[in-house]
Amino acid sequence: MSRVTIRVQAEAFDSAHETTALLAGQTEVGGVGAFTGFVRGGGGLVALELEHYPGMTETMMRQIAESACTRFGLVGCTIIHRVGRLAVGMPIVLVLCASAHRGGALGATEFMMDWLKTHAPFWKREEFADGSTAWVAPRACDDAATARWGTLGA
Amino acid sequence: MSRVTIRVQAEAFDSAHETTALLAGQTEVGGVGAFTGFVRGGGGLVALELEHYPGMTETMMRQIAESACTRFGLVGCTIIHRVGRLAVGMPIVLVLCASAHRGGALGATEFMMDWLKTHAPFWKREEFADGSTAWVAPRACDDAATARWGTLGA
Amino acid sequence: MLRILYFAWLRDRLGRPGETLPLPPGVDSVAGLISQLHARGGAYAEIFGRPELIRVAVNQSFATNAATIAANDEIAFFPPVTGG
Amino acid sequence: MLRILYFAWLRDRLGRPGETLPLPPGVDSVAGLISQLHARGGAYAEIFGRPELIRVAVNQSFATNAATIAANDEIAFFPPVTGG
Repeated sequence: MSRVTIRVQAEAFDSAHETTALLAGQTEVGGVGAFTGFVRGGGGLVALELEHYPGMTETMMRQIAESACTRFGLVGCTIIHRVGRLAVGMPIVLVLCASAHRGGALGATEFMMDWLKTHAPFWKREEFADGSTAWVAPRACDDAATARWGTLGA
Repeated sequence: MSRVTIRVQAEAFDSAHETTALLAGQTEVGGVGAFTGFVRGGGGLVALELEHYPGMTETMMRQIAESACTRFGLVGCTIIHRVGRLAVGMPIVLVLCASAHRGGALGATEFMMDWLKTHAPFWKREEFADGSTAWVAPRACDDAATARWGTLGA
Repeated sequence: MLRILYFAWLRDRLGRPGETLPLPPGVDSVAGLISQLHARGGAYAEIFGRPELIRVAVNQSFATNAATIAANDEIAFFPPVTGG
Repeated sequence: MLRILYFAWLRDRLGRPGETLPLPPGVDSVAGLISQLHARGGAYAEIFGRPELIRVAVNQSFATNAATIAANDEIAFFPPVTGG
């Protein structure tokens, strides 16, 4: 059984702490792939407001994580996604994948990020210095990246 | 100019601290890709002894890092590689890549690991529970992974 | 009762996070429900007249407009997701 | 003087981490140096008789057996690397 951790939270996460938890008691891990997403500044952006669909979000995150574990033979993986208002420079999402080899760890990290971006029900609203707001539009390249993987099932 | 940090050291590294240093003062980072390699247990392995070629190692690590920055348009990257005796479960190598978008961050992480595995002059000697030792043989799949990238120059 | 949820700019535009209503007679699919909502006019007509802009989940799973729905289902309408 | 370095199992097998020696007369390439080392016999013959097992760096850059060498160069012989 792979060790899967899924969390939606307003608070910041501590990636070192999460990595320690993921690896606790494991001796057959050769590598951990990780991705941390941040609120990127520019164009007068001040913050993002992150909304989600409670219930469905966790279901989709678990499905994505379990699919990655099966497909890449992971020892375990972790997805933490924040919600609420996040200022420029703040971390939004953490993905960790532990595997015997680096190929699986890094491949699974990409796989999970691609599916999260396109199939986890989160929405971002931008808040600008002039007080205006705008919902972020999806990017076609995210759909294209996800399409590489076929279906979510392994 | 991309921010490049290269280090060969016996001591453990603190990936949270290194990530903070990589991102300090940057606001245009959308994602950080990371890979941490560990001493994988199994088959009676107790520890690895890591040897390197001082001077050439740092030159190659810098060349790999700078090539990744150019090729993937990174904001910056960090490579820390440990040497000396490392017990099962201990971290060996850390790669961090900061980029505007996740594609570049994760692609660069793979790129740097592939080149490190095949072109940075480190050698591992395994130490087993029965006292025997053996130099680790290179894996053909590492060469194949590196060949995907063409030459090291961008 | 059907539980209908609206997220992101759909909720902003419609001015509500959701509603409950009895399964309308003759409606047994997402497409049927979309027609009913569209017939309300106003912001509903604007949004549900352009189904290519919206995504649907039935009982918290992504669904197509052809998906069947039943009394007591939870139906969510929202724009393409932008998390991660 | 040439500075020659041996790493990993080459150093173990040869029993030394390196040596310095004058550029042998007539030697102007890595291949020429390998022939000289091979001619010593013993562990040198074993190792340098199988150049496919070894990698070479000249002045801390990867080099082929065809690379030219000059007095005062640093030449390193080692097995394929296994770090990361």
